[in-house]
Amino acid sequence: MWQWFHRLASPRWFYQASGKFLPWISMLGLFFISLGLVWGLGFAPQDAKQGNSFRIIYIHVPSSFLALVGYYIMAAAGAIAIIWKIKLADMVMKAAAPIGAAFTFVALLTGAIWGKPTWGTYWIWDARITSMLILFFLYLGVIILQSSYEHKGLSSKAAALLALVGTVNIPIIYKSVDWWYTLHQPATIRFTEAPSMHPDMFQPLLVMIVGFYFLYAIALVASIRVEILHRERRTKWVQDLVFTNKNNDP
Amino acid sequence: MNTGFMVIFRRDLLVAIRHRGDLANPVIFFFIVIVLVPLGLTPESSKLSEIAPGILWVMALLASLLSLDSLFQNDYDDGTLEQIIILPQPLYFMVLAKIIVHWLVTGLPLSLLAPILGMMLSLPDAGYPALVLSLLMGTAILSLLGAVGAALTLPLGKEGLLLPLIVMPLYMPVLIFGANSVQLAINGFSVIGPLATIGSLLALSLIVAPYVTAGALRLSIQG
Amino acid sequence: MNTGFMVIFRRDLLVAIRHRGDLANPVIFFFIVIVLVPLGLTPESSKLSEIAPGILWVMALLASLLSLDSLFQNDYDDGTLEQIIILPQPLYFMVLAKIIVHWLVTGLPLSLLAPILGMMLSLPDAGYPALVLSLLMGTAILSLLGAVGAALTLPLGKEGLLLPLIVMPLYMPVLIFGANSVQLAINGFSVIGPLATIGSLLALSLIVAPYVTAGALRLSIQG
Amino acid sequence: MSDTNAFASNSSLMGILTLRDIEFHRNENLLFSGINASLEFGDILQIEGPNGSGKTTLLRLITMALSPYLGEITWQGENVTYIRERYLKNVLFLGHQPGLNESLSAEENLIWWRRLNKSNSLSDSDALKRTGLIKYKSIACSHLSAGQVRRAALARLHVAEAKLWILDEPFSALDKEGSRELKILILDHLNRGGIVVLSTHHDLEIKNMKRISLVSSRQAC
Amino acid sequence: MSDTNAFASNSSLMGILTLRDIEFHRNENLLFSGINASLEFGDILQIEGPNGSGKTTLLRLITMALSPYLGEITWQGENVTYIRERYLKNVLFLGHQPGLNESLSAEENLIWWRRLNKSNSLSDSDALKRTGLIKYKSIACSHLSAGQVRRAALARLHVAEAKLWILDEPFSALDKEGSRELKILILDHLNRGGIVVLSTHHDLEIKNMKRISLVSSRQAC
Ligand code: HEM
Ligand SMILES: Nc1ncnc2c1ncn2[C@@H]1O[C@H](COP(=O)(O)OP(=O)(O)OP(=O)(O)O)[C@@H](O)[C@H]1O
Ligand SMILES: Nc1ncnc2c1ncn2[C@@H]1O[C@H](COP(=O)(O)OP(=O)(O)OP(=O)(O)O)[C@@H](O)[C@H]1O
Ligand SMILES: [Mg+2]
Ligand SMILES: [Mg+2]
Repeated sequence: MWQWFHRLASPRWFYQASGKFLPWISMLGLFFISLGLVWGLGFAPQDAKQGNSFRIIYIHVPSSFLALVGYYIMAAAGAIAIIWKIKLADMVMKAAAPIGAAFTFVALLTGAIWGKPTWGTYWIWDARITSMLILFFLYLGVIILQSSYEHKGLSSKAAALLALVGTVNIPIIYKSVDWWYTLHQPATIRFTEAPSMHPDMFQPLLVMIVGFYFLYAIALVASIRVEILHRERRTKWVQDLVFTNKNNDP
Repeated sequence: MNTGFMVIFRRDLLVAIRHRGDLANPVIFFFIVIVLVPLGLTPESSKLSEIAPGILWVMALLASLLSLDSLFQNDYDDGTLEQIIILPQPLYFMVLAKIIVHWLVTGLPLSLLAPILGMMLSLPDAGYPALVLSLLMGTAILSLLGAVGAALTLPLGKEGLLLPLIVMPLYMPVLIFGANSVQLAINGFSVIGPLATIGSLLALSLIVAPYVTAGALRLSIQG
Repeated sequence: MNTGFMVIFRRDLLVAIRHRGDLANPVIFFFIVIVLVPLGLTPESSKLSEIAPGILWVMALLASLLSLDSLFQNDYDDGTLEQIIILPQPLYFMVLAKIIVHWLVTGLPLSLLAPILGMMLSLPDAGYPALVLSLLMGTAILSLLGAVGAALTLPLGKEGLLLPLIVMPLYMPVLIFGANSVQLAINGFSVIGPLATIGSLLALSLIVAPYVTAGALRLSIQG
Repeated sequence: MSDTNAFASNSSLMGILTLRDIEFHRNENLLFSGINASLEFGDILQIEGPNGSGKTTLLRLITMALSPYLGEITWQGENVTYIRERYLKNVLFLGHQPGLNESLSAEENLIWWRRLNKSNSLSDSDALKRTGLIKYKSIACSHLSAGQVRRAALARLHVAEAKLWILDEPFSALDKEGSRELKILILDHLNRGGIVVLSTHHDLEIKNMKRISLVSSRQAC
Repeated sequence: MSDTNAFASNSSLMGILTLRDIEFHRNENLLFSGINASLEFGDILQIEGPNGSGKTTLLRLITMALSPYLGEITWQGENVTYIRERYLKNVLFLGHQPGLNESLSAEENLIWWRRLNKSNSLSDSDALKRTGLIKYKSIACSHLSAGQVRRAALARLHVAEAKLWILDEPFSALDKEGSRELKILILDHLNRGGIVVLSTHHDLEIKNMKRISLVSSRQAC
């Protein structure tokens, strides 16, 4: 069991194993996303009130999902890196931060674009929107902190500490923002709870969500691989990989 | 009491008193910024009184935040930190002492001054007790969480405002509960709920923050 | 162009770029602080839109102010300032170069970002041109006047918030004209008047501030 | 990458403080390796080498301020990482930086330091007198000259009870009289059974001094 | 309060750089007085004295960073206060602090300094090579060791064309090789007709070196 764990945690092993399954998840991801897109954009019925503009939901909702999930993946990796000092976890954390931030940004952007036709404004201070923005700041903090330290070992430790504090805080932030919002009960448009969606609209959404999970995985694995190559560039196996092409890795 | 705690506590208090001017600075900053608001916004007291709880809280938060920069910086620059960290004393208490002194010279006076500024912004009478209580506890949380940020950004140099970016998201719950407790009090509701929440946030950060700060400080001298 | 100006300009820009993160910091600070406001005050867009011009201006002022701390501090600490001051070059231009770089990395991006934040605070459409224009000129004045304050407080150490105290009164006219120009524009009045005033304030401080700053810097190394 | 002539062979006999096969990498570049030393009570170890060879780094490893490294540092036979607190009780470290708060006077700084370290019975003003600072004792450290700041930092040596002194270029900025006094202070400490590890570019001319000579390591960059 | 043996009598002959009866008070306390010296091209003046006697202060007076003082400093017969710019064109001052921006590399720092000073034809990388920093030239100064920082600061001596070097403890933190090289550099400068004023606790063993010995001044406080 432990042996297996440590083997998995060895960057070299991960690089080689991921090389084998990356094409597969890429294909699956491509499949789900194109299926979802074609279905959602082409075949799902128009929304009664919002017309075609609702179709942005097929990007918006999946990326909102992954934005949050991504933070926990990042923080968990940070915790593992700090507690068990596992190199690979360190790299996962480093790779997860910008990817998560990117998904958060896409969620914010698509939401804002969607807001204009629906609410007539790009932005309202809705509880979920606001907490999404705060999440984005948390990500930014981790990324900037990480890149500001020049000493690599320190940068990931510092960022992991911050991510951990953030993890304790995320539920608190969400609770408080929610509480704040219900307290004020603003008269403006409310961000309705999952509108009871027609199954024809909902099914492609599910497909897109699955597709986005794959997309996230692809992005994460790919950037971990780059990070591994970078950090282990001095080691023999990487040199072999780069200079002689005898490794049959794709 | 723990030696490390007492020594650092007295030392930092002495340093704060030596810089006599600095003691008053967060307070003066708070004061000036609050004066800016009517200038930039509106002098009408009816409108001011509406935004008063929020503005007071936001500005108290900023005042406390901005004085954090120097919490560990001088000790880091002059080599004290490096030598303190390798003492055979638990770092937790020394860090806690520094944070408490920080609160004593910023949060505490800010909270006590707030009613006067509230008056200037026509804060309705019912809001004052909640304002002072929420600020007293809230600024303590700010000092605690802020210390984490200050320690994490320590080796990165003074330039830049990375610290606010890091701690601001962590501050948001405190701000929300703090400002809203004042608003609730003004509207005649009970404030026990939000104040209790702030209290438990304080307890939580009192336990967690000094540990994380100590860890970050240990990192900072590895450079 | 004057050698001293060009050399310091390029050097400071290089330093700013080297600290990549820091470049973005005043902007991020501005952004975050603006987010604090609805949290502390109210999420209602009708109310936010009323206070938006003032809040945007106050916060831009704070963001610019807070990045001033480090304008001369590093050069002072590492001995560069002492050695620059005794160069046979007019100090005026070297100081001006530092100030311009400061504006380029704080005031300029702040002003360009302001419309997005205005949107988030539901600033009415008519206000945007005045907002950007007044901020562009206004933040330049803030950098210029702020440099005077930064130079004066230089030998007093990093601790404390004395700098805001010194420069805030100088900032007030800029704030008043700036925020009011936006308000006027929203209400459909002409903004040429206040913008012209800001322009002439800018011209005045461009001439005076670097001289005074240079003088203050000369004093600072006498310690 | 570095050669050592400090009792590498002796290490089986186990001194009070021993360094065994210490190796350190900075950002993946080897800084030094194969550092061995073994010190008994009363021993002094000088770390020498050209600028940038890693003297400060090695001292900071010994004080446990810096980690991780390969190899083992032991105190009375136990690896210091496992007896951190017990080991550090014996350590007094003075680095390049003085560790003095600028707005406090030399005396005030000394007072709070001695409260944190285990300290002997010498009074603060006696310690300041011996470092020649008594006239300046209540002046803020920011108003002292370079050498006076160094003296204020060294005052801690007079009051501390630590057995192991770790000093990074303690002679820098001192005038001749100050250097002479410091050398006497170090000799006294050795006579009382203390251990001193220091880095300096001076020739100390102390008998039986052990040495570690680091060599400049950076070959390619 | 201070004695001087540096050609006080000669001052009528008027050297290139002369100090005449310099007297300085810090916060109303006399620090030194009656300082006289007269330097020709090719002369070197060492300012010595115990810690806190005012060496740094005197050097800063000569560079015009500090004022006011009593007495007169002249350059080619003219009081420097009246010919400030002309005088300072000839001056290169390296203080205790290196004057290097921490986030820039040694090379970048050198580049901008040489643009501000009148400089000779030696290239930046040659200058860094001569100070032994060439391997580190693109590393941020915050990552250099104490001695490397000092070397980076001294690199300016290689590229500057200033006649008058004013150096405050330039040997501090340098290793032996570095000290030797610096001494050679100073001798070269003197041979080319330069003037050097420096403070140091080292014995430089340079022939015909002039000296000003300051004495510790603080009697009552
Ligand atoms: C910048 C603005 C916006 C942001 C930051 C944002 C953010 C979010 C977030 C965080 C979720 C939750 C995902 C989850 O909990 O699983 C979500 C879901 C959703 N959003 Fe948005 N959103 C924005 C604008 C909009 C707009 C304008 C609409 C349309 C009126 C909209 C409609 C939805 C719907 C229908 C869902 C999925 C159903 C649900 O879980 O409630 N969003 N968005
Ligand atoms: N910034 C200052 N403010 C007030 N007094 C100062 C300041 N700097 C130095 N002094 C005092 O002036 C005197 C001379 O200081 P100076 O730095 O010139 O001495 P120095 O001869 O260079 O000593 P060292 O050998 O230690 O470098 C000292 O007694 C010191 O206490
Ligand atoms: N904070 C740092 N980050 C990265 N590298 C560093 C840092 N400090 C020092 N170094 C590098 O590590 C090496 C050893 O530095 P160290 O300070 O230990 O040298 P040293 O022997 O004490 O030199 P000196 O005689 O100049 O004091 C140097 O090459 C230096 O460039
Ligand atoms: Mg060193
Ligand atoms: Mg000196």
